Amino acid sequence: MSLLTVDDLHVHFIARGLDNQLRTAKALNGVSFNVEKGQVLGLVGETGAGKSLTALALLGLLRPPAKVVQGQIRFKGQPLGLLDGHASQGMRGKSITLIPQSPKTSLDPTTRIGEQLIRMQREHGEASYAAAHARALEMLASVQIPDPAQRMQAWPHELSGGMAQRVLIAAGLINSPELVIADEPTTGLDLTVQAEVLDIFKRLVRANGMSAIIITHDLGIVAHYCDRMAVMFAGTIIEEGPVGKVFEEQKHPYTQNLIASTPKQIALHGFVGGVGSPPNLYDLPQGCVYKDRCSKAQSTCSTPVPLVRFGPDHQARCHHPDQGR
Amino acid sequence: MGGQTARIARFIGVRLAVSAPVILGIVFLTFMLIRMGGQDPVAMLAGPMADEAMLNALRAQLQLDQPLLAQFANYMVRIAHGDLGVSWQGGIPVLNEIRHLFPATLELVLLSVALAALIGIPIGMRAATKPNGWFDQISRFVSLAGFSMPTYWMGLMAILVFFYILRWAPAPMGRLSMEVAAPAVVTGSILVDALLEANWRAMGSALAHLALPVACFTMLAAAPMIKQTRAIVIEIMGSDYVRYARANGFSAATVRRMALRNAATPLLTFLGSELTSLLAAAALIEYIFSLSGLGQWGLNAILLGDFAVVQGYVLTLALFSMAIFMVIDLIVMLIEPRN
Amino acid sequence: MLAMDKTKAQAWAHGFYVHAIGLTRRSPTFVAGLCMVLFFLGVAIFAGVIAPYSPTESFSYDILRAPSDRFIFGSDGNGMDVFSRVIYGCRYAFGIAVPAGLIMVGIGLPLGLIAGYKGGLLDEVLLRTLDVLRAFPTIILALAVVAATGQSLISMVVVIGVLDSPIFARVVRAEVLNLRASTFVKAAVAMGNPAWRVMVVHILPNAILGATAQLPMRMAWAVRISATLAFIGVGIQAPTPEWGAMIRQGAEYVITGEWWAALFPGLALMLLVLGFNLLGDGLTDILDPKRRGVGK
Amino acid sequence: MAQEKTLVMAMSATPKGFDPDIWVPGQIEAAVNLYEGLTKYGTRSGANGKVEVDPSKIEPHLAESWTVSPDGKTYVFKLKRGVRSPFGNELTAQDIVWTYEKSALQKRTGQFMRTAARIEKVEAVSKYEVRYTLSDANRIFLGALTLHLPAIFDASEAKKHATPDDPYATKWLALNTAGYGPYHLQALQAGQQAVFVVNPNYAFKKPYYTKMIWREVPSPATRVALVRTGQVQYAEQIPFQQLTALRADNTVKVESVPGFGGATVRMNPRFPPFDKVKVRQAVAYATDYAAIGEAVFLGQGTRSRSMLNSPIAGAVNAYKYETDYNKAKQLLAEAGYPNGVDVTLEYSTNWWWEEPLVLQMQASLAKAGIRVTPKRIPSTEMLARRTINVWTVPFLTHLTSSFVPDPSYNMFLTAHCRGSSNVNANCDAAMDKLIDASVVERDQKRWLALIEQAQNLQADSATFIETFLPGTHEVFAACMKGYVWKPHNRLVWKDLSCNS
Repeated sequence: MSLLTVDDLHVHFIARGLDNQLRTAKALNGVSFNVEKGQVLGLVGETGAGKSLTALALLGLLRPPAKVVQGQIRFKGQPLGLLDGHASQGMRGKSITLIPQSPKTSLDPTTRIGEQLIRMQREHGEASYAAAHARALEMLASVQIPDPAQRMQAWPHELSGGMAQRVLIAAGLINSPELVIADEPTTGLDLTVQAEVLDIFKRLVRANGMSAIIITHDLGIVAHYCDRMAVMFAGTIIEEGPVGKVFEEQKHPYTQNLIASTPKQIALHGFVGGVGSPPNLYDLPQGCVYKDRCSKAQSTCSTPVPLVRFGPDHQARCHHPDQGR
Repeated sequence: MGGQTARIARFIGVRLAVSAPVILGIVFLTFMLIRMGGQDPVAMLAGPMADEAMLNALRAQLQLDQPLLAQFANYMVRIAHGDLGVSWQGGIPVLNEIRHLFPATLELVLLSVALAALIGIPIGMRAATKPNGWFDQISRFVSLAGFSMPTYWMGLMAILVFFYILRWAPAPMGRLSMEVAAPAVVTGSILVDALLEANWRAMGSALAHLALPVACFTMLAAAPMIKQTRAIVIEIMGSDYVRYARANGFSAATVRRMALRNAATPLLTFLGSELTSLLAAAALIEYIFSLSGLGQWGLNAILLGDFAVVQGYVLTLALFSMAIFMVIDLIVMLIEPRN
Repeated sequence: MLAMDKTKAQAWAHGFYVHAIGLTRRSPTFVAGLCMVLFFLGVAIFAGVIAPYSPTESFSYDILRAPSDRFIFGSDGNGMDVFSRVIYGCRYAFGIAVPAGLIMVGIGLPLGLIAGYKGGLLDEVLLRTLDVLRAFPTIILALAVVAATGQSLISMVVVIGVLDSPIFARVVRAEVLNLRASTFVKAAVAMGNPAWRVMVVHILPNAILGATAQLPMRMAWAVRISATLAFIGVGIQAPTPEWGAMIRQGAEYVITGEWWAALFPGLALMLLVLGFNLLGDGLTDILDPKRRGVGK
Repeated sequence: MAQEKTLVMAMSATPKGFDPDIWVPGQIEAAVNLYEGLTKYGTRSGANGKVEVDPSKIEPHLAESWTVSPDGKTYVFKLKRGVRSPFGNELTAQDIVWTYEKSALQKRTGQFMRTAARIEKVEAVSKYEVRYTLSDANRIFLGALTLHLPAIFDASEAKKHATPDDPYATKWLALNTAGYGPYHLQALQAGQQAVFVVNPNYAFKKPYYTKMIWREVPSPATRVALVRTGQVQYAEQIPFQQLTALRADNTVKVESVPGFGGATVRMNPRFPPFDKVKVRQAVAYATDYAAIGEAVFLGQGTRSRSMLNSPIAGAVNAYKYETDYNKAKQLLAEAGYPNGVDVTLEYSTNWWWEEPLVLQMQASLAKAGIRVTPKRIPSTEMLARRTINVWTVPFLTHLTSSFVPDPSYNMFLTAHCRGSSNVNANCDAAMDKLIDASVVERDQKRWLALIEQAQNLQADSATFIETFLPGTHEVFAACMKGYVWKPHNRLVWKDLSCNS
């Protein structure tokens, strides 16, 4: 049994438009993937592809007007509540934790670092204050924060971005979760700091046998830190497989484009190979969502897209996957 | 905690240094406005039977024949000596008047702001928990309505209903009923003074006289309080750290505590500005209810062109608001790690 | 997070171009406010048709009559018809608020634009002025200035407009600071556009959109403060049918039970101010993408 | 000690001072009860059996008797013995001399009265005798001495508060009292209340009330409410709108006296179009007196028929204008304004009737083509601009009033080119000559003829639009007795009593 199973998840945003008509934005359209114990999955795609929304669903933080139309998520076989307020509170922060994307603003500005780490433990268990304090010190040391005893007393605003992200990693791992979701964990940090932080993260995840999902648009990060990767486009996973395999033999034209572009270019301008903006979620095309930007598009692309397997653990959603090599 | 004391001292020092020019600016502005206003008190002072010679003599006596800047310099020198001048209406030293009248105004303003905070902050928080929900819509409408109502008109209507029709409120005049003896003046606040000598009769009468003005004023003060609290709390609830806390499954109580703690600073700052703006707005309520406080006195003086009084009044307001802001910023500095 | 990832400016522009009905459906507050303001505007325009009498005609033998068929809102202490006066009062409310608002925008917009974009001395002066205004109660200042500059309607309008302009300038300044940090402005600067061009072409339209919601609130303030001044007894010459002045005149009789002379003008004043405030509040909803129902 | 009797008064404001030499709001209302004159007016039984002042009869008060020299220029007053201030000091001639020295130094209101009464010198003859030397014999002098000013102070007490800078203790006397009158100040809380207590050493009939509490109640309507609910026993300055209801209310008592102060609208002949007598007369004909009587004075006023009105001796019905728009239009055309005129009528809010009167004038004058723009100006501006020799208000409202019910004095005050209440540059050589002649005329018949002639001349020139005498309307608790109207038109507390 997989640690986490996401099965055909459909999430729509339903709201009244300016013309008073109900309008539906199809944000997730049948997302399915698994995360095995001890595995690090990279979830990659451009802004608006649905990566972060998937993370929100995992954390049970979807709020209206978001609506789960279909599908479910199982954690160790147990179904998870996906909407805010319905989720099993015990799970979040304990078994599944989040490392957020903006370290400087995610720490409570009016509470000292140490207190926040202690609070994180005591919200989810019976740990005594002293034990929690000791554990916090230990975690700060393990994320290589110099002089942890003194840092326990620091205020969030006194930390640099890199330091803050280390604190958040410590916070994310302090309750020894089984699954850590890192949502663009290094945006805004400079490159050397990025590497340091992610090295620490990966080491700790591995050392404790945890599973992780790293959400990013940076293929470099995926290549370095993940075991498997899933590429998302317009609310659909269009290709999934082990990192090495996908990089070597991309099957979906989008993945090919993605890998051909440098990470920097993706971040700033979208795609070199692709033309135009992401598809309108209010009005998704029939069949393949990528066909309007695809160089290989044909009339068949307007029919339902098959899931094509290339071995036990590599698959893509395309009418015309690259069959070369 | 020697470091802390030094920090506070430095803070106060810097604040005073920064405030001084603002205060000076205010005094200068008031001085020029009033003097150039064309209100010549001499004719009023000299009485209906004065002739031109008497007027000139009086003008010279009051130093009103000197150039404006010289008059201002004189005035500043006198302020520096703690002399705020004398009201031409009554020859009463302005400082004494302020000492008499300020407690009445403070009584009204502090009670109203306290009540408004007690009502407005919880309502604002409740509204913020579900923005655009029914509670939010209603509270927003009510607070906007309160905000839109002219205070003086509200006061008049309250008098009509509670005094004239229902006969619940005492006659809107003064701070005590005629037949009730005032307690000995210690602080100047009748409520406090009555409490000090356990004079429950005076206390009750003072409270009865304050009830309507305080109720009206609270309505006025609560409206922005609701709006502001709501905005602050919505912002905090939408902040990354609250989202992060919720993502980590923190209990609602913990999140609420966190929000409150982070709302303290902006709320305190807002309370400060509220307090100072209401101090000025008190004038109209005092006028409607004949509370004879500082505001009523200042308002009257502006209309009559009583220089010394207007300046004393404005100076008091400015100093008070400076003091309030300083105290609030000091508290903020002490509780707020970000500074 | 949704596909509609546009710049803030585009979002505003989008919000603004859409049909008015679409906007109003989104915000019931806005509808209510708009209806109220339009109602009063209509009354102001057609005052001559609606009012049964001249607002300043004194019926010498009908002093302080209670509401009746003849005087539906009663007559005041000068024997004038309260209803007609309330109706004509709309004209003064708009006649003060609109020009005062224009003055406020005329001064505040360029001031906030330049202060926000250029910073420096002007910005410092603006901030200090705001400090003084914060410590100096506006009503007292307005009272002193109107009393000092001659008690005419014109001086009242000018004083209200000028006194409020720094507050509007602050709103504009905040918008400009935001915009200055945005990518499209940075890009415009990087392309070598001169400062005035960036300000006028790139910042000004967006800053105006951002500050639009503030306008009705400032109008509400102008109506309120002018009535307050008139209530205190400056700025308005009797028998001008101005609401504040009418409340002042009627206040004398409230305590003895002749309530009509003060009640009706106050009610009108409150409703118009409320209308403007609702309008402003609704506009904030509509123009501020952060508070939209759709999206995040 | 007798039982304490307290009277609570709802007043518009607490007195801003007590020195009669320095006029400030509320001062006169207090001072007439704190300081008294050497003489007083006699009384007579009025039409309805009530006691009223007889302005033709002057009686001894602080002075028990006096002698006059044959030329009428020297008076020697013999002071009543045993007149003591609350501080226990006895009134002597020195006190009176000190008082005049103080007034001379201050050059304020007391000095004006001294000039008006032509007092040249005041000297002590002995401890209880004081001599007044006048520059001209005149009819005003003895009447002026009934007044509270120049106030006769307890000089011994006042001197204790003198400083080298302020040898006459004017600063102290502004906010404290030291006199021989029936009451003195106990405590003043500005803006709230002033408490006066009876002078235990008062030399005349002991007042019924031992304590007077003067409460500040700025709103007239609130004052009405207070007197109706019995929380106060007296309320001042009650609007006419309330009087009808109050008369019907048996918990209160309204005392009304027409008085001799008239509400006028005045035209300054130095400014066109008022330089033409026909324009002024047109205004007089275009005034709707009936409407004013109804709308402004609510039927409670008395039509003013001259610049002098009863009880001033010699008052005649000189002002004969009645509303006649056609005549007004005709006069206007004759004056060269066939299409009417545009004028600005300025007023202040010194008196409650000014604004309503102006509005009624605006309405009725419009019917004759006189288009009036009302303009309210601050009291200070009004005072400064209408002052004698300044005279820059062309068209204004004004109350004709004085403390002394003497015709010559009143005419001089209001219609003589040098009169201090001549606010509209009413300067006519013929008029001045008549007034001057009347002041020194000692033959009663010729005197009355001069007065009548002057009144008619004034009415013909039409620089004053005489409207109504608002009258004095005092509102008391129902049990109040003893109220007597005084020419100074202020409430005298010592007359009042209540036996409920």
